[in-house]
Parts: sequence; structure tokens; C-alpha cells
Amino acid sequence: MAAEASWTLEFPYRRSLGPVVGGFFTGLRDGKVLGSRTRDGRVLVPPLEYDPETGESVQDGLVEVAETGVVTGWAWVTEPMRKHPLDHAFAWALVKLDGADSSLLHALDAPREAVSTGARVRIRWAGERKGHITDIACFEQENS
Amino acid sequence: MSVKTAVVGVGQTHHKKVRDDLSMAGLLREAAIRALEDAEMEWKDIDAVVIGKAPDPFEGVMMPEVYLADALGCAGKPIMRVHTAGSVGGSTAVVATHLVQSGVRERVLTIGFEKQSEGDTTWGLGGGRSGSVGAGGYFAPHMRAYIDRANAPDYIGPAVAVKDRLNALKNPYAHLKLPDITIEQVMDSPYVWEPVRRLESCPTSDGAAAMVLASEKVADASSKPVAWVHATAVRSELGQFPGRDPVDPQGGRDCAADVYGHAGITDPINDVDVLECYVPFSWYEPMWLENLGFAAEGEGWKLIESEETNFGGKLPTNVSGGVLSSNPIGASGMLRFLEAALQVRGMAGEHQVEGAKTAVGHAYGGAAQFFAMWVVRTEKP
Amino acid sequence: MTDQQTDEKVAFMPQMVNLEYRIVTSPIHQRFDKQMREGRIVGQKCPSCGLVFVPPKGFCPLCAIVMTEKDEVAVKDTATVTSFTVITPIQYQGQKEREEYVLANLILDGADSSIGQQRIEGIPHHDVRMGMRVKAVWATPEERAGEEGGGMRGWGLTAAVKHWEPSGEPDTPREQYQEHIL
Amino acid sequence: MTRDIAIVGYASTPPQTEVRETETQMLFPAVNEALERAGVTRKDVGFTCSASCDYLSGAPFAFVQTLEVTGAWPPISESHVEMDGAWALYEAWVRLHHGDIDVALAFASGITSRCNWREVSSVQLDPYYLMPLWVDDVSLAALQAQALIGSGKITEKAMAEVVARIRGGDAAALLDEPYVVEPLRAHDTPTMTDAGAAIILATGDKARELCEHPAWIAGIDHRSEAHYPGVRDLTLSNAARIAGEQAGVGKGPIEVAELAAQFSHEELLLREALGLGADVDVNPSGGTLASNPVTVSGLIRIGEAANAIIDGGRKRTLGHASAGPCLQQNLVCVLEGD
Repeated sequence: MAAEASWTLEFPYRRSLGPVVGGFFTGLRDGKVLGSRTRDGRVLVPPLEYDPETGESVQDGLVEVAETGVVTGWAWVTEPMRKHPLDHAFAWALVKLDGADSSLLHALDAPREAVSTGARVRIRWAGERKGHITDIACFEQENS
Repeated sequence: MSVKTAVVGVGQTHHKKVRDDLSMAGLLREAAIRALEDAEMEWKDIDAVVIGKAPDPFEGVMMPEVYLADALGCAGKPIMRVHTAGSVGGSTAVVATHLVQSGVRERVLTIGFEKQSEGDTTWGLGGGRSGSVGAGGYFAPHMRAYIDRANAPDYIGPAVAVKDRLNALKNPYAHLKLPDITIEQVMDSPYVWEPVRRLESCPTSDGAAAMVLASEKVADASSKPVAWVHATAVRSELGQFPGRDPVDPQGGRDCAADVYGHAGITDPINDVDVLECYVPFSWYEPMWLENLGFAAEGEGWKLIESEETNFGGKLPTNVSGGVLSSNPIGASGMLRFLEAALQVRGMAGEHQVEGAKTAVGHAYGGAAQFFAMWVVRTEKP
Repeated sequence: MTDQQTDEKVAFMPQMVNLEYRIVTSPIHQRFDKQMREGRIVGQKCPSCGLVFVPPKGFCPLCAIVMTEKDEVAVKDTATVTSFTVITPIQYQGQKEREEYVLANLILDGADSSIGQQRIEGIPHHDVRMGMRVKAVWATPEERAGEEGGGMRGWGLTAAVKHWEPSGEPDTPREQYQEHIL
Repeated sequence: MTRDIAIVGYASTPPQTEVRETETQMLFPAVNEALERAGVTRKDVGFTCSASCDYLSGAPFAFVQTLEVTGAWPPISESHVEMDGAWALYEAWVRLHHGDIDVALAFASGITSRCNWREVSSVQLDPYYLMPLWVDDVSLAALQAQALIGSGKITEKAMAEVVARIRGGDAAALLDEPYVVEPLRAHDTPTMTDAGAAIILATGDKARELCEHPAWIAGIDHRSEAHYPGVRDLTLSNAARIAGEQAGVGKGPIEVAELAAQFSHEELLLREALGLGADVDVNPSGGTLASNPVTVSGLIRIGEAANAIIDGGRKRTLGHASAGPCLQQNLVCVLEGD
């Protein structure tokens, strides 16, 4: 017997989404970015079902925000791992979309020198959208 | 120096094969918010959260307390996660109780959950390999050994299956609703893990169960009846060793002796008004009746034959419908504890056992090697 | 993108979780496997309580003491069925079983710990019984070499023993095995 | 309200880069040594709590196997957390308050060498928004490091000095190394290891009887942050701050702090959140940066902090554990000698 073998633990999970996550993904499929509103009026993008600070349920319904925004945090990936969204060097970016009060984490496809806190970016949509976080292919520079 | 502790609120989801209307956080929150409402509390009132669930690959989320922390109002608060296999719902409630009894926290929210529909439990139990026999395949030889040893009639298992499914009709949250089920129908259903038939097996469910445990000071101020925790106990034994008796495990016997001793129960069949025990396969009811001291060895099935574990019998057992009617694994044990609490609060609605003052909740897991129990009463200890 | 517009709400998402692992067979299980491939079933006898464990664990779980090669003892390839079930395989991703089959718990002659989930062949399913005597049907040396490494349980057992079949000996009385259901 | 409870024995296996024996076999020496150090046997233990993580091996029920290290026959009173072992210790500490037992065991095991932890770490994230992007723990830590640098709270030079202190070498030269995920270099990220560890707790007089210098748990508390990084201020660790306050860190001077800082910048952030001054000896053991057996690291930190009192002559130390992305969960344990 080999002292060692490789093994892939593999399963295609099927996750039900509920109205908030499902609403957000429905919006992405349709090319819109939607956020949820906490009771004190903060807009969360991506939307959570609850106020992350208090646990209180958010208000009913989602509100649309812009597909442009500002980088609030970043990290530059010099060598992507095989499952990362991009196969060349990229940045993970926290992006506060215009109209939102929280930041969305996704890949930013931009040259290293263009990656900084405060940089303006926009969503690059995926070619085929199916209601998934990867309907946002990544962010790119707003003026590219 | 132990702080008297009570269940001051409970909540559970409507358990279903697929709760396709909710996210995972949404599932837990449905149960948790119901428990908070029952306790007349808000998220801010909770000091700590203890959650429990079965193996992480069931949903494919590792250590889900990390993702769920703020969904359960825990930004700036403590949250911990227990995992003791099938007994986890019970063990989790025990940890939450200890947090209050120790004086460390005053109001603790505890939640057990499973969203089995996200993945495949048989796959998960087999570590993703071919040939997984699931829990039923594992336990079937033990049930065969019981039937053989106790010389039990073949209709006893089916009778339990029918009883629990008819009980479930009185529980609005139960998953399986089989109003026309009969013993003949159960006996005609195909074997899955012979001697276990399909209709003698638990369903796979999505669901969550939540309770708020609170100190005497808080409980005394409650406007509703509370369930006082008189005793808790857990026991673990090795899953495999020479001389182990998986049909009547010593761990289960010791666990029962421990809670009875602390709750002053000397004659279980007469001292206990309602039993909620973990019966995922029908034959486990007579097995646990013996293991938990409600019947002598080899006599458990006679309580079923004489319908003493039915509604209106001497020891109504799993009047909620039990695990045979709803099985969100990580919540299943907690549901036994929760239903026991509901009974002594007199708030079980249609499945209320009239005058229930003392109830026992029980859960088991692993290779029938992990046990958790509690005794709750209407009266303060 | 208007061609993608639909009124239907997105209610589900797929999530492939695929993680690669190295399955490392511990030295003690490699040794057991090698002995199995040589046609010998070798367990460990606890120097404290005297109980024989097959497969060996490298420790006695009851006495909580470490055991080594010095504690090895050979056991026979004949056994008693202590209990069993007929499995109707549940179909899930990766499941290869399609037909009903019998899995038994066995107590090997010379061992004190039982082994679970062993296949019984060569007898109609409804004739399998508790107390039945069985013997190992060994894979040929060529077959033994081909088995994939690692795995969840059985180590060399599943590689070297294809299944068990009735030995024709009289059944073992219940009182002799009922302490060894598992 | 809380009882006198002390750590009276601690042991861990020497961290290895690759353990080949079973998880249970790996644990045996650690549990045996902790019991020996405390001068107790398995029969003296009134409650046991273990910690492990099934995703490290990709197979369910690691804890069912490792239960065998306890010799659980006759059956024992036992529980398990799918978390770092520090939370197993916490559960045991809570259990000891009942007063019916006087000795408890907490142990943890983690074999990380059989998986790609960076990839596996993604599976603990929000399953809708983060996991599908396969954001890994190093990337998330880098986001926090960048936030701290951007705010002016820390510098890459300060991070390099942490690394140089622990791993040796010249801080300035470390800055010439390439980034893995900027601003983190390989030496800023933890060395993943395999290990098991065990701690024996005892109450009041029993602790005094068993140990000449028990490490009394003066305070222990744990807290979480919100999960999604875009809703948090990553330049703060409120969870560590609150846990530290609740555990009473500031009630006296801390001599030694063992911090579960997996990444160099986390040590700097934790020092601030816990109010640890420059005079505090931080991670003399090398800390989690030098050796990170997942689910064991926090328990080791507490054990090391206890040993500083039990046989190191120190009077007041701190052990810390963390879990989740960007130091989401934090546990702080303040220990005091007599």
C-alpha cells in the first residue's frame, strides 16, 4: 500500500438564498446592485439580513446603489491561487459603492500602481450572468 | 454556588425537507427570533450564544459560528460552537445551561441547526467516499441484536413509527405529516438497512431550534411560565472496544443515573411525566426505555405494546413527533430538550400532556457513545 | 444584457467545494496492511489488560497505554458474525454501490475487538444469521497489489480480504459473542 | 462569583511539519505528559473537553477517534468544540464552577500538513459572498495589514521587526523579500505545523495540592466581531479589546503575553487592543507565527503563559487565542501566580 495517496473531497452544494441574498443575486443577474437597509438607515452592500452591529433584522426590501465606488481597502495578490477569480496578479479590494455605507470585497483588475485607498472603480460585469457573486467578474478602474 | 437556571424562551423553525425560502443565517434567525420573542427579549439582552451542529461537511461551511456570529447578534459578544455528533443539540444546551449556572453569564441564547438539503448527509458521513451506509446502516446491527436479545415482536418498531408520526400531526413545526399511516403500511415499506424499513427511519430535514436560558433573577421576572433545569449530564464512551454493549450502552445508563440522582428521581417511570428521547430509528425507543431506566432489560418493548408511551399513557414519549418526524440533525437533540421544556411550561399547545410537571430530554450520538440529558420541571429546584 | 432579463427570482446558488487532501497511512497501518498482503492478520495484545485489538491502534484505548510491534499477535482468518444488516445503497455523488449487500460485524477467532462493516457473500441474504461462522476469502496477490491506498477504514483488510463466506462450521452460541456486538 | 481555578499541567507535542502517525497517536504523549506534570491520572479527571477540526483531514469525526486518548471507560463526562482548544479550556473552566469535580482536561489536535490550509480557510467564510471567490486567510490578513498601514498605525518596518525578533534575521533585510500578498511577505505568514496539546485544570485546594505554583485563571473571556470584512473597521480589534477588559488585563502589569498572532501585524494590533506596553515580553515561545497548528495554537498560547508561572517564576501572564478571518474571534486568559 502506498504510504500516501491524494484525495479530493468534492461536493456540489446547493444553497437556498432567501429574500435578501437571493434579491441581491437577482439584481446582479439583471445588472443592478442592491443593498439592504438597517433600521437606522445604513445601506449594506452586499446586503445582510441583519444589522451586523446589533443583530436586528434589516428593513424590508432592497435599495439600488451605483456600480461605481471607492476603494476602502486592498491587498495585492502577486501570485493568484488556482481558485482565485483572476489568473494574473490582481488586488482584493474593499469597495464602498456610491450610495452604500459598507464595502464589498471582490477582485480588482488594475495595474499595481492604480491600486490605492480612495481609488475610483467600477464593476466589470461577467459575460454571462446567472445570479451569483461572480456575476461581478471583478472591479476595474472607473476611467479605464 | 450554582445559579438556578431556567428556560425562559424557546423557538423553532418549521422543519422541512428543504427550507428553500431561507439562507443558512435566515434559518437560525427564524428559530432564534422566536425564542427571543417568547423570552420577551431583544438581541441586545443576550450575553452569549452557544451553537451546535453536526459535521461541517453536511453544509460545506467550516466552523459556521464564524460566518454566523453577527447573524446571531454577536458583534462584541461571545459565541462558541459545540460538536458532539448526533447528541450535539443536547450537549450544546448543557453548555449554555452551565454558562448560566456558573454565574459567568446571565442570559444565554443556544441554537442547534442543520440544513441537510444544502448537501448530502450520507455522503458527509462517509467522508465523501463510496460505500457510506449512513447512520441507519451503522445502527441496524445493533437494532437486530436488540430484537434478538429482547425477543421483541416484529410490530414493535412499526408501532413506534406510527405513534410518532401521529403525534407529529399535533405539532405545527414537525416535518413529516403522515395522517393515514398504519402499522401495515410501515411493515410494507421497503427495508433500507434491514431490519430497518424506510418508514421506521427519520427524514432528512432543514431546521433549527433555539432556547434562551436565564438566571433565577431573570426567570423570576418573566411574565410567562418557565422551565427550571433540575439536572444536566453528559457521558461519552469509546466507540469500539471489546465488551462494549452498543445495544444498552453504559454511557447512557450512567448519564441517566447522573441526572436522576441530581433531580431526585428514584422511580423514573412514575416520577417522569413526559419523555423526549432521541429515536431516529423506531427500535431505539424500546432500547432507550431500557437504557434510561424506564423498563427492565428486555422489557422496553412491552411499554410500547401496552401503549404506555402513547399520548395518554403512563410515559408519553416523543409527543412532539420526535426525531422520526423531524430530523435537522444538529437541532434534533436540542428539540428533545426544548420540547421537554415546553411541556413543563404548559405551552406545548395541541401536543401538551396535561399536568406535565417533570420532563426528561435526551440525545445520543456517534456510535451510540455520546449522551446528553436534562431534567426540567415546572417547580423551581 | 437584456436577453438575460427574467422575472424569476434567484433562489438557489450552486457551490462546488472541492478540496485536495493527502491521505497519509500511518506506519502502524502500513505494517498491518503489509502483513495482510502477506496473508496474515496481526493484531496487538495489550500487555496490561490482555485484550487483542484488530486492526492494531498503536495503543490500548481502555488502558490508555502505547502498544508497539512487541505486542503483536496473529489471529485467525475465521470469525463469527455478531450482527449484520442488509444494505440498500443510498445513491449520492461518488456512491459506487448499486445492489443490495450484507455488511456484518465480526469477531475474529483470537481477537477481542470486533471489526465492523465486513461483506458477507456466498449465501442468500436472508440466510445470514447472528452467530454464523465465516472465513475470509483472500484476494490473489495480484489483486491485493492493486487496491488504492489510504481510505477511511479497514486499511489492509479491505485490500486483502475480498469478503467473507460461510465456513460451514456450527453456529456460535449467542452467549459466546453477545459481548462483542461491536 | 467565579471560583479559584488554575492550570496545573500543560504539555504539547513538539510541533512538526508533517506527522505521519494517527491523530490519536500524536496526542498520546501530550496528554500523558500533561497528566504527569499535574500529578494526576485519567481517573482523576472529572470533565474532559477536546477540540479539533474535521476539514483539516477531510473526514468527519476526528474527535470520535481522539476520544480514545482519554481511555473513556468507564464512560466519562466529556464534550467537544469544533474550535481552537482555548475554547475547550473555556468550556472546562465553566464546568469546574459547579464544584462537584475538581480536575478537568482540555486537549486539542491539529494535523494541518494534509491539506492546503490557504484553500481550506476559504470554506469558513460567508458561503454566498466570500467562499465562492475563494478568498484565503493570507489575503484577508493582508487586507487588515494594509488597513493598519494605511491608517498610519503600523509600518512594514515594524512588522519586519516582529518577524526578526521571532524568526531571527535582520529586519531591514526582511523588507527586501518579495510579497506573497502585499503587504505580507512569506515571513509575515505563519509556519503551518502539526501538533497536539493538553492542559489540566484544577480547583482551589486541589490545585494547591497538585502544583507548587499553580497558574490561577484570574480572568477569561472571549468575543467576536462581525464576520464580513466590509462591515468592520479593520484597524481595530474590538473583540480582543473587550475580551481583554472582561478578563481584567489592565488590573495589573502583564509580564508575559502569548498572543495567537498568526501574522506579524496581528501582534502589533493585539498589543494595542490589549493595552500591552513595550515592557511586556510578547511570545517568548515564538508564538503562532513560528508554529501554527490549526485548532491547537490558542491552547498552546495559554499553556505557554501558564508555564511561565508554573515553572518560570512569573507572576502575571496572558494567553490569547483567535479564530476566523482578520482576528474575528478572540479569547483572552489572564493567569496569576500566588
